[in-house]
Amino acid sequence: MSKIHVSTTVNGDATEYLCEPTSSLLDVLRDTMGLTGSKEGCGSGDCGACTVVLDGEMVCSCLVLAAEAEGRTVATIEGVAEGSVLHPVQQKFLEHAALQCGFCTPGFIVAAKALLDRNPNPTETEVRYWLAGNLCRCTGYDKIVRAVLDAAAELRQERTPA
Amino acid sequence: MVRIVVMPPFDKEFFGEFINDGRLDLAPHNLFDLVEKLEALAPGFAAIAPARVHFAVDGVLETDWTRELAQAQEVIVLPRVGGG
Amino acid sequence: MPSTAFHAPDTVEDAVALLSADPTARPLGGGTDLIVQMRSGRLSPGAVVDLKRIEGMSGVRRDDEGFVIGAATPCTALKADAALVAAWPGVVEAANLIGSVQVRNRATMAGNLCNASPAADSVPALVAAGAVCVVAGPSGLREVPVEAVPVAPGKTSLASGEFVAEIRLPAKPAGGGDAYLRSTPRTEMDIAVVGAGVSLVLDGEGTCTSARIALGAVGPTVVLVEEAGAALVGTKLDDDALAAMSKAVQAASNPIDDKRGTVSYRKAMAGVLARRAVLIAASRAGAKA
Amino acid sequence: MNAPETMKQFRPKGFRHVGTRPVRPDGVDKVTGKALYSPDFKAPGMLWGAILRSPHPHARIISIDTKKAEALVGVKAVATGRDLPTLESLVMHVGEGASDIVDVSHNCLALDKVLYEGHAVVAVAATSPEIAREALGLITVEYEELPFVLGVEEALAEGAPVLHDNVFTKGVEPKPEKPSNAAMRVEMGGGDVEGALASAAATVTERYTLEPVHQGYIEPHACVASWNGDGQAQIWTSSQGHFAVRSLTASVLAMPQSDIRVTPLEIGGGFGGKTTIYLEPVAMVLSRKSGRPVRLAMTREEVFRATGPAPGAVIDVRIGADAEGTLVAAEVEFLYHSGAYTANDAGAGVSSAIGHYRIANTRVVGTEVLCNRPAAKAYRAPGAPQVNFAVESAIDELAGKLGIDPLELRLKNAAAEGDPQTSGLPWGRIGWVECLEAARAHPHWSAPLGPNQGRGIAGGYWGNYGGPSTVNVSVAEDGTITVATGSPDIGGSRASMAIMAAEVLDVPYEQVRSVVADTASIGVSMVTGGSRTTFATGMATVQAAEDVKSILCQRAARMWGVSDDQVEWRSGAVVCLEGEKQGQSMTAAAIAGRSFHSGGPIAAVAALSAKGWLPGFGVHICDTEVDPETGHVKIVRYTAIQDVGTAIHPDYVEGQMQGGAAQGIGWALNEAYIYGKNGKLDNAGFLDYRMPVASDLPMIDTVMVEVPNPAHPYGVKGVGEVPIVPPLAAVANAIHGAIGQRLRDLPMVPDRVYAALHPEG
Repeated sequence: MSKIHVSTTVNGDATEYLCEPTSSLLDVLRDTMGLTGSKEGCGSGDCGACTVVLDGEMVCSCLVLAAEAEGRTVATIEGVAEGSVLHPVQQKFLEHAALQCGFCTPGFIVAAKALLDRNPNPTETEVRYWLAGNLCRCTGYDKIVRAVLDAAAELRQERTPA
Repeated sequence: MVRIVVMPPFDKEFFGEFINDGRLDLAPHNLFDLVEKLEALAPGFAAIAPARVHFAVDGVLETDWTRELAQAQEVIVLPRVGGG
Repeated sequence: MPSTAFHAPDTVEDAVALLSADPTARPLGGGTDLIVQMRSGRLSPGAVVDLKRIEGMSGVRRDDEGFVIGAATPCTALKADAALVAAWPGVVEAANLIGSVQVRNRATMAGNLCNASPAADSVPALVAAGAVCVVAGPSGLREVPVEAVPVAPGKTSLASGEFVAEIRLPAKPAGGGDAYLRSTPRTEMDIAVVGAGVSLVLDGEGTCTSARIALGAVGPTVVLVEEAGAALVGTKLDDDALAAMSKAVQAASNPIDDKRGTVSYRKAMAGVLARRAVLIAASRAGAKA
Repeated sequence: MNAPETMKQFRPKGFRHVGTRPVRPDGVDKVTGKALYSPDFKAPGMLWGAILRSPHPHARIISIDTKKAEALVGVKAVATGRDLPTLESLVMHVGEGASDIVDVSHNCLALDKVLYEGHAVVAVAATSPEIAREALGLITVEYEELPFVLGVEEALAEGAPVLHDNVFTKGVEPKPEKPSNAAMRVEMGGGDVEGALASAAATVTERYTLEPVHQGYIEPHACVASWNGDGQAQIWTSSQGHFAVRSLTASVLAMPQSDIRVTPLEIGGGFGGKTTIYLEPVAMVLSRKSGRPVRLAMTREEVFRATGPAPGAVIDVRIGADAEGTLVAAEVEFLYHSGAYTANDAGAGVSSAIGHYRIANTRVVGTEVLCNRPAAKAYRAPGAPQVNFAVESAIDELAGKLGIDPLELRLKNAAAEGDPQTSGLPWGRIGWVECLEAARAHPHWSAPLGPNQGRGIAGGYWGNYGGPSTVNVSVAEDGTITVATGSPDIGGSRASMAIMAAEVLDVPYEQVRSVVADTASIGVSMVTGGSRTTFATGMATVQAAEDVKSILCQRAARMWGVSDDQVEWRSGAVVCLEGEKQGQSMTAAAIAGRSFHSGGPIAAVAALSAKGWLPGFGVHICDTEVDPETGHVKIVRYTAIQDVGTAIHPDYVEGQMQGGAAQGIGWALNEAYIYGKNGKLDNAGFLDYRMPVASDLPMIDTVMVEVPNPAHPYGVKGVGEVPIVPPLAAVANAIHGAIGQRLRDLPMVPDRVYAALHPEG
């Protein structure tokens, strides 16, 4: 079977690639485009380490066929910071030591940003359920949840200047 | 003489017939020498000692086998515990 | 290794043609089951037919009879439709227990149904609600009750070339309420050990005039337990009626021992969850607590 | 016991950096997705490998036909166990725990027998992952299936299939004449257990069981190897110890260690499971055969089927106390799953069982049992959580029988400095009593409980370790500092090393950068494991930084023309104390800027085997709420208290405590290897191997008790492993508190809790 040509937008840049019909979006991001920030922890949608935003909704990129991305927009961890300026979620992850090994971190940050983009004032329970699709084995989630809640508070302050 | 106390599993694995009252009495000048003397009693001990054995000299674990034993009273030979 | 073709047709007719051309071809909705099965090697379809580019296949719309949910509508999108949430909260909640948010942003109820797992969360709720599938195929469109689609674990009644194009829910009956509950060891990211969907109607006096109760993971397919519903009809959902309903539910449960639960636990939970779901449905139907 | 006076190094003083919480130096790379982990690395011209694994739990390999695979276009190399050299038995301790190198080799690629479902049999390398996978399908392996055994008691039964015909139980006398699945037996203790139990006012005699569990790191194993015709090789991989990867790989391949350069990539979790090798020798052989770099990467399913779970266990406990609650005797006998090869957890289990209590009469017996499961590997405090679950549950049961508060019973019998451990060695400056007292004083311990809620407490410990580390501290021409270690950073150690070096040199934290150097660029260092890195590599960092400080002082003195004792290091600069330059100061930048003309670059290496480590103790308090109708257990509140010595970077100490507690809660409630009757693993994925998700847990409160280690300059004690020890019993005891029933079998999944609540069925 010949490869499929796909035109899509990744982190704001118009992009083209060739992919196998069965390649996942994650495979293409990592192996074809060199965007290795999205991780493969399971390949079955159970760990969330490959979380990206596809047309505005967060998804596991291991469960999206690369061919499906034709004409769509993809946002990955590599596009979360604006240049060298970290997004508040990234900054709070650092300040709260919300990562140990860091392997799950890109998925958590993409997911947390997706939450705060639609819910600027989540409760702890809402944060925990929203992030339930992202496995972390190092932290016990405590500092991650605190970082997300703190990032939410900071974003609210930014949005409502005194 | 230094009192050598061999803990399980090494007591039975290597030295069963040599141990009296739970101890061996040897005069090693350091822990390398002790390993040699124990090897003479039970061939095979020296090969596994670096990987599986810890020594405690007078109650303190000692990883430096050049440690002089002239003043020591007791060396305990005990299993090395691995961490994760 | 046989290679797999990828197609993204624009019309139902093209999709049917592609699926008919290769009996191993599979329709792709959210892909959260299909792609996992392909990657693990359990499934090697000759072609994957993406339904999402077909007009009308994604989204919820109203018609005279109720709600029409396109087969490629992701579960989270159901929550955005206020009318659907108001009419069938149990169905929407059930669909939004599947996997994680990431998974639900892709996963569809049609896929959940056609994967034909006895533990599918949305299916007991759909069956209880009396939902109907519109199946597209070589001979056109046909309507099938949801419970008639799965026939065994992993097997459906769909013929070659057919796929579920829509799921239709009736309008909310006056005095109606529904609910779905499941038991899982984890709070999220889990497969139902037992699931119970309930839909009922209460009259102005609080008497149950109709009830449908469906169970997941207690048999090879989701089961509609008519005796359980019948045990409630004509009652005010008093303790005796609930006990009779639970007993009927347990009698209809024929689960297996597996990695997710034991026979005895599943039977016990079917009764407990059905009773709890009945009470939630009743309160949604307007029953006084 | 404490190190002797000569080893005392702790400098109690006001710290400038120790105890602060700066951002880790590798942080930005990790929150932006730039950090390179094992599966992220690519080498030019790289091939993609794949491994064919055994579908049988136990079978003899009759023949392997790879011809069709080799003929497939794009396949560049195929390897089987026959491609690895034949080795003499040699027990090595390069990672954590001793392994026979022959077993390591056979686990990488099976030779004559497969010992578990998932055992690697054939490897291929091809120009794409798709071709590599396709090639696996073209390989024919003929097996003679053998009877298999999964359970420890079954494996010891008469007539059980014996995995290895050369394993004779170690540690028993007389030496067995027949091979068996009992790989090793360890027994310790003393006194008259039977007599003391007979006279005890209350006794508990119970059996506790646990299933094997996986470490559950999110990064699957992966590596890239490139082995040239001249014998030199490079390996890029993540591990808990790249020197261990080097020595194990070199030993398996019978080649010189210096011919392998291992570059450590960022590691996505290990918890003990990445202290060994699975893929590296295989990738090396494929690379040698193909002449190209080869990547091997496991899928999650392969990780579950073929890498080290922690052993499950069957544990019998007998324990007794007098009427006042003084423990008089304890006997613990346990069987641990060793899996396919001899593992190491029994010794640790024996020394981690009851040493935290003063008990005059004890007997602890542990046996490693071979069975047709993946070879057990270290998992955070390996061997301790299992036996601690049994003992700390039994202590709770005993407290109930005696009518004594479970915390007070523990406190009354808690071992303190000078008391003997199970081995007879005296405890050093441990903080166990301090932790219990902190628990008693914590508001959690006295907070009211709601309906269907219960509270449990448990204490546990881990021995920790020191050992070999090498650190190079160098000064750049502008006076900034680089700390290079050989210790992989698995949870913030680069920050801790920078803190300690900055503390020694009294310079800003940001002026010190810390990196993990490859095996060719720094001296040998033991794995990041055994809770040793902050202690041992930290000690080397302090020593090297001290040496650098001395060099800076000497250089300044020579430039000023004064003697070394006429200068002093103050606030990050050398100050001249005497002579015409008295009062002048010279910063590191000023000295380093002139270093080329004053003796050369400024750097110091410390290579040491750190001694004087001390064990860590923890006490956990857990509140559960149990749904009486469904058996669902919710953790509603959790507090972890631990003696951490000195917290160098408190955030990462708390993080260890929280992460360990979460893993322990998972072990208690849901995690287990589940096998089908066919001997195959039935839950080889994150969906059905149920690790806790964020919504399963509450915040995990931490209390860091600081009882400094006198043998470390900053008082460090290892902290990483202790926190997984107490949670299993803390949760079980809390469930007992909630429902009045005792669960003695893990995991405590809802259907087991329900069965306890509804014994009628």
